[in-house]
Amino acid sequence: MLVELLLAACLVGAVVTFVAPDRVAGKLALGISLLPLVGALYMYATFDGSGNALFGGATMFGENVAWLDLAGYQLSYHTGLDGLSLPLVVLSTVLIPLAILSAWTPIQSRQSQFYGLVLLMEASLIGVFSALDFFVWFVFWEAVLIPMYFLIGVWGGPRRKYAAIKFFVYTNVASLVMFIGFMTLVFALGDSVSSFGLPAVTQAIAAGNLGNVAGVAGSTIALVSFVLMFFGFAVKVPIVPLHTWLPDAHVEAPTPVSVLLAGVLLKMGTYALLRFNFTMLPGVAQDLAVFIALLGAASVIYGALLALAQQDLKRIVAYSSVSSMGYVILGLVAYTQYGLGGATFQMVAHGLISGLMFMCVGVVYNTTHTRMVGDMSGLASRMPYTVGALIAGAFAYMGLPLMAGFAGEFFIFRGSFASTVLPNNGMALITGVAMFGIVIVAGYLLFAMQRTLFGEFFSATEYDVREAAVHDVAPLFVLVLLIIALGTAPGIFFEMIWNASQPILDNVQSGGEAAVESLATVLGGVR
Amino acid sequence: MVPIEYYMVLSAAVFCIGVFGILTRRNALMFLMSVELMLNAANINLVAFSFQNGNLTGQVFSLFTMALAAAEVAVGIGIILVLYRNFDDVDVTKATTMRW
Amino acid sequence: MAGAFDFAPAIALLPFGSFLVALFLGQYMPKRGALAGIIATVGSLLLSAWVALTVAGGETYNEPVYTFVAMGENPIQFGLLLDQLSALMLVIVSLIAVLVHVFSLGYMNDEGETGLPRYYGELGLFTASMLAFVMSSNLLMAFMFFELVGLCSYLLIGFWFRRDGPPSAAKKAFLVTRFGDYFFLIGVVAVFATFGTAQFAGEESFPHLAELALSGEGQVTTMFGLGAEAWFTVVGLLILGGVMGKSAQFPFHTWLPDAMEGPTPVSALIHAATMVAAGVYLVARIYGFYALLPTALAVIALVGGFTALFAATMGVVKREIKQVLAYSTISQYGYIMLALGGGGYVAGVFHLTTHAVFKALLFLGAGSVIIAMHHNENMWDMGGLKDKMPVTYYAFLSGSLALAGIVPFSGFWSKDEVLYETLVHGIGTDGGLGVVLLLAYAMGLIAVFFTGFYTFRMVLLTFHGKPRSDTARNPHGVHWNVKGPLAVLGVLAATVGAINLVPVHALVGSVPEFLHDWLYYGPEMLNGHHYHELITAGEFGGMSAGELPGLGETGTLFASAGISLTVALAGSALAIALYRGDSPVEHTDRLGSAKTVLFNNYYQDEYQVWLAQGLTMNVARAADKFDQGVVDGVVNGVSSVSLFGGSRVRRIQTGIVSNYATLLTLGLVALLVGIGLMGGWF
Amino acid sequence: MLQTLQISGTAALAPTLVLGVTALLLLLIDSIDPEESSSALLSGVATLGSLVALAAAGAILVATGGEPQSLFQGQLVVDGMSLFFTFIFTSVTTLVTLASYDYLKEFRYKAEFYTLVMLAATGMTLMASSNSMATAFVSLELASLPSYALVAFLKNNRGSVEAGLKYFLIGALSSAVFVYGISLVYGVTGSLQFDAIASELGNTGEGLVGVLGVGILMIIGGFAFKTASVPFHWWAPEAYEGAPAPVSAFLSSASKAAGFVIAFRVFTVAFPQSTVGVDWVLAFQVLALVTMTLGNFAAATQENVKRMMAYSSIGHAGYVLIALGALTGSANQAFVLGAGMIHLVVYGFMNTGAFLFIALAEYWGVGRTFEDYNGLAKQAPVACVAMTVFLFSLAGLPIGGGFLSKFFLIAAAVEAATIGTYVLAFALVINSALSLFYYSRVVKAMWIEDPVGDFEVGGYPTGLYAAIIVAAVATFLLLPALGLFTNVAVDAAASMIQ
Repeated sequence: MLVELLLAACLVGAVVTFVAPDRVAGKLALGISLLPLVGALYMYATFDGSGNALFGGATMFGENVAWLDLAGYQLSYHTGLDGLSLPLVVLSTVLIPLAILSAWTPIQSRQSQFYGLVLLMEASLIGVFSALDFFVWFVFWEAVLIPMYFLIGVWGGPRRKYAAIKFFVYTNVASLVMFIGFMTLVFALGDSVSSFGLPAVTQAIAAGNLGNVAGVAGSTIALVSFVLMFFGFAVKVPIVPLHTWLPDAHVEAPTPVSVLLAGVLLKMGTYALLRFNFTMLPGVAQDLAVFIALLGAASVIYGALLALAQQDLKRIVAYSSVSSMGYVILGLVAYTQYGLGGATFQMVAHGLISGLMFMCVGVVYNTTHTRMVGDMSGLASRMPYTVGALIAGAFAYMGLPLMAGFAGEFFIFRGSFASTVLPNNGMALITGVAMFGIVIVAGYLLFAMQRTLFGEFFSATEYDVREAAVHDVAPLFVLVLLIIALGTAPGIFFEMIWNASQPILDNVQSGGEAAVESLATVLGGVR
Repeated sequence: MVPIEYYMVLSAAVFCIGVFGILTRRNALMFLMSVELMLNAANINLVAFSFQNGNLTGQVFSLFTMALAAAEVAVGIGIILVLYRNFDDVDVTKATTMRW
Repeated sequence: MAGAFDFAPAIALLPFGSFLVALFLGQYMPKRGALAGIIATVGSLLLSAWVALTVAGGETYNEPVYTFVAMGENPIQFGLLLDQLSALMLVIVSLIAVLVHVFSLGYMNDEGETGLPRYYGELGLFTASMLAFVMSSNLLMAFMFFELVGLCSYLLIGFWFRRDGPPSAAKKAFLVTRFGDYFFLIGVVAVFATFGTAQFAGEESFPHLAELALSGEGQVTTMFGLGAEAWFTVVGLLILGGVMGKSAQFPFHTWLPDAMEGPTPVSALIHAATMVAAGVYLVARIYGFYALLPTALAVIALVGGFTALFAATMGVVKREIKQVLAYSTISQYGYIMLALGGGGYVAGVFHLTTHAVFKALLFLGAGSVIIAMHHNENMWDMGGLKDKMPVTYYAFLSGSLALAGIVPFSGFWSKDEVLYETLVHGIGTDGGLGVVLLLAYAMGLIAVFFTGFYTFRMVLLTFHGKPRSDTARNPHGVHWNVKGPLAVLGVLAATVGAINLVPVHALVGSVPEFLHDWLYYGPEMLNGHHYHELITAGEFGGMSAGELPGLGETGTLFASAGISLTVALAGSALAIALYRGDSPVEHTDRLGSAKTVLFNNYYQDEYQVWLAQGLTMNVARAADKFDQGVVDGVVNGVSSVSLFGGSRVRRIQTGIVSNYATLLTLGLVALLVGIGLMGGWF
Repeated sequence: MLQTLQISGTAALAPTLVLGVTALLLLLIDSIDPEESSSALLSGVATLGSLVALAAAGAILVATGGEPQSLFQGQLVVDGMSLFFTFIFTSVTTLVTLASYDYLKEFRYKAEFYTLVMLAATGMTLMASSNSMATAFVSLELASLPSYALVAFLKNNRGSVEAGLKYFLIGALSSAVFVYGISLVYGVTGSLQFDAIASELGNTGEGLVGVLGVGILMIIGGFAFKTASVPFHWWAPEAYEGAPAPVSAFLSSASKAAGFVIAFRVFTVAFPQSTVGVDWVLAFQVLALVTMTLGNFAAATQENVKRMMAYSSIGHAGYVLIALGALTGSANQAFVLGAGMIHLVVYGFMNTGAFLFIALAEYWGVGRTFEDYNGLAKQAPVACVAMTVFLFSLAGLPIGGGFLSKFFLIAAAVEAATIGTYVLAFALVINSALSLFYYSRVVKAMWIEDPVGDFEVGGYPTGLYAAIIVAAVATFLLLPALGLFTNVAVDAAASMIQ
């Protein structure tokens, strides 16, 4: 029920904000966005769910009412939170108010529309993370695109129209392909499922009901649908080489939108990967582990290299997001407690850190009106607080211990290094290679910082560069504190994540393995 | 009695003539006439088959067809009239303000 | 009753508190946060001393204090490991920290620097992290604070961020050490994957598990199909990567000389006495692990010996006083590595201790000189300062004698023991390890010569002869807050060797070897005795002590002492011969072509910069081109192709109704024929 | 299921009769004073009539629960399917007549316009319930002939006349083909009634399967014309572009649906896959593929919004054709047909709404190209929000029922689980991505672009606005409330298939 209250708060708030005059829209939206935050914190405080929602674990704060049925398939409005989704809901509700706050300065036109759309997006995000029926989930999943399209297209930079439509169409195609994949899976289950409920489907597969359909082996169907869904989610994550929409979207989007895009939207992809591919089809995931792990490592290294080559601060952070998401993939495919848990933890950690980085870059841009590394230097002497936050964010990105980034990355490394999904420690090898990302990330961030923050002050643009307003700087430090808190006490989220990811591994031990064997015969030479 | 195939060949021939007319004639009225030919080809079929099958359904249906053909022509003539008013011509290929 | 160990966390927390206070309230405090730092570090020093006394009483402590990750069969915990080694290190670190804080009053406050709250804040944070690192009870915790001291080093090197030099140096320092830490982190993860725990001490510690595994009593999961020893060696070398980065061992030494861009007190604290020591301290900390792995030991010894010599030669030609000290630091840590690799655990720790003292002293002395010289560091502009600033001079001299290894100053005793241990193990051990140790010993010995040389060159150029510049003629005076620390350290540098007078002990048994006993009677499996057993055990280290032919054990001891002392004296003598007199002249030209090589530090920076920028940046640019052109090109290509297709498709709608009729008929016919053929109608 | 009370004989035809009577009533009203006939009255009567018909259809559906009612010796049948589609026709008609109140203000012959709309609607309802080739053909013509006149309604507008001509000529040709097909089928089966045909199919002579096949394909031609599917779609772009926008809305929504309902009935009742030896499923798969691809690709690069919508409507015809192309033996037929029906319902609202917005733009005298729509949102935010809802719903984004219905269609294609249907599914994916691109061009123009000149909209016409807002609300509500229709649709389909 609480989830519904949050959704209602966001939707009603969005409508109210739409009709509110532009002057007050910002403050109004901030106030409204505090409601979901309070709700989410309350949920966190009172959360005592256990297990994984998809394996019949005790979920909380949700509803389950019949929606419509279709030729023997029951679609129901089913929501609920477990240890994997609650952290992400909290993340969204935390980031949105901060993003709104950071929008006060840069957004100077059509404010009421802007903030209304932001609140709409919050609703969709909460929905994505809490929905447990496929169609409900899918409604929210696609609904995120609409506000995003406008937010980029209306308030974006010079090439905003191109970026908006590219993001729009690219991710939409991905979702459609993913839809086909999931449908293939559901219909292959035949009569063993009578709904599109994610728990039902998951448990039906775990029970081994993935039978032959029209002479096609169940394992082949699993493979096909896995690949289709993986493609669909990989675009959202994004995984190399399906990442090219991201830098364009980030660079063109206004700062608060970049914050949400990197902070939460990318997590939708990894969250979906975890929920669908890696939870429902562990057998296939393990058979394709070598490819998936290589893709993850490639994202890490390749993304970091691309970031190294950029001059635009926003592009740097954008590509480094690609890099960080690669770690998440590694953690997921490892199929170890630390791998899965670390991946989920890293989603939250990276959400906060990339949010912080984008906000800092935004504050710098608001004052200097440039984001090019070469166009400025010595900012530290003019805007010490912003620069301090920026340095903190950068080191968090580099995985400085006692900050959230390190915890997430270390868990992932520990999990995937010890993983046995690949023969003769292949995962350890790939992990070792991917870990080199922590050197490259230090490289490009330190170079950028040295050139922009330090040295004699200089700015290529004719603006009076001074410390930004309080409402610009405050969110930065809020995030810094959160990052440190999460880094020193990862248990804040890691405990519930750990419990929620346990059933996935249990399933691998029992049900998953069977699928692996049968699929291994189909795949033949993959290993 | 005349075997059914003959009727079919006849109707097919008439139908093809009608199609040929439509494809070659630019005058709207000729176009209409060709359509009439095609409809009547259908009528021939219907009558012949109803004779063959020994029920009157086909013949009745052919009456419907004729009636509708008449109605169609009525509407058609009207349209051709306004066509002439607007384009000073009944050449169906002249009206090409909208394309692609 | 609450003993010292209950207050141990405060050792790290006090400086952390001073960090917060200085950073946020420093603006409003009389000395801009210095007092907070001094109070906190003094507190840490007292507590450390108390802990040391308690440890001396035979108690040790190894308990978790904070649970980082509670889940899983063995949760990740932060704990305190307080034994002889860490207690000693705590005292050293906190002592130097106090002195440096005091010195900073003179070097920073009196010089009217701005941003002092930031300075003292970062200093406090560094001290806290360093002390926490020293007390760490497991490898992960150690790594985490290892990284934090790296952060502080970055911030403090770049303290003068308005200039161009310091930020660049800071970046380089962080990057190079990061490169080492990359291997270290893999090592940490590998330790977890192999042993499931990263504890330093106790039955469940990974060195112990490794020992059991190698002696065939335990079972661990090795990787990549390697045998236990081979895999452990790999892990050990991975961890060693971090060590070499932090302790500026070849080839990761390039950052340290640049790090001299930072304030001199910082150089004294971080880049001489403590942080750089963190690397070798870590090796000593897990010596029970390395002692099992002869190959790892050989690598450590070789790296150490080579670095000692390599760095010493570069120190010979430097013009800036701090540069000389920087290279000597690298070289000295080479000795410590050499000792640890050579099986001289006690010797290593001994030299670590003495070096911390006399190198801090030298840096502070240099700092005082720099104050006097109005921040001109070029020794060729100095000269004749000994009359103007006697305190500094005598303190500096004591440090220099220690550095050069002249009896009876502390450096002599420790360096002598380092070389002795290496020598005897080199002789005694047969097989490759022995050869390697002898080679390393040789390099270390030659380095002694250069050490003596550059040390006295430095002393002479700085303090002797006639002033060679106006600033040198009437230098800027220094206050008590500079002289005080110098005096303290000067005395210590002369005397601290007394804690382990091995040769004297050999002669007069009544003279104790404090440090030796101190370290030998540590807790279970963490004491020098145990390490010695491992080193000498055939299935582990496989070393054994030999002696020079003809001479007994004592003879060998004195022989090696004599040799090293002679070499040191020779080096010093040469320096004195070349640079004495009122107006010494440069002799570097005599080196001929070697001169340029030395001035350019063997082109180490060049190739590393090329790796970082020439290679990596170009690869990155190529990747970017590829990404924009190919990967994104495909995406945009698809859209433009389909749009082009659309613009063609619409063309069939010609607007001529007859064509429509034709196409309609054709379409129908095509459908008829197609379906008909499939249905087999005709 | 609530108890099904018998509604005897002609009462079941109430919606049809109401519509027909309204048509005559309109003529009567007009004949009182041809010069001074109040548009409010005419539009009111027409709207009221169609509303009553709508209500009647709903009432009968609820009352009988879709129990088939055979009338006139089975020439007509009133069942769930027919009532379901009657609902679509009447609601579209309501919207159109409502909107036409403002649109027609300046024109003469309003009464004729409404009459023709009503008659066409009558024909469509008859199509929905016709159970024999004879009634099918007659009602199809009854729906078509008024449409020709409606398209050409603007007698002095070359575009309108040209559109009418093309529509008429292609229509005449197609109906000729249709009739010829009927005659061939009659020849083979000796009957025109659907169930009778089905029962006869079993004992057709060897050589006659070819004749039957040709007949069936020609009948498909007739339906393809009505649904604007390839290769009988040629009229559509011009007709929709040239016709008055309300008429375009009417044709592209209602008339298309009528074509589909009759096709559904004919091919499931008269030519069931099991007995007929002709692979019409394959034919429909081909048509669906070509239709959706051609429609969307041609729409992608249009400059004229109305024409873009015309092509997009062809594309949607292709989508719905999946409902026939996926009727493979293995498929869950009720699901497949139901998906098509649901999409038509949603399409009825969103597409009508979109065309009515274009009507509004024409009313304002805004140009027809994308550029002319620039910055329209500043002038008329409400209408633009509605248009955005329509377009995104058409594109299949979750802001309206179009989202679910499109995905039901994909699901149906996947469910059928044959290579052909998978091809269709992926074709739909690519096409809807493309459609997202060109729909969002309009949205971009309205919301993102800045207006080129300083243009002032002339007033906010009540009728048009009302119609648009109703359509928008309906489209939006169909997302959560689609359940109202899914059951009905699936049950109707199931009961028709048996």
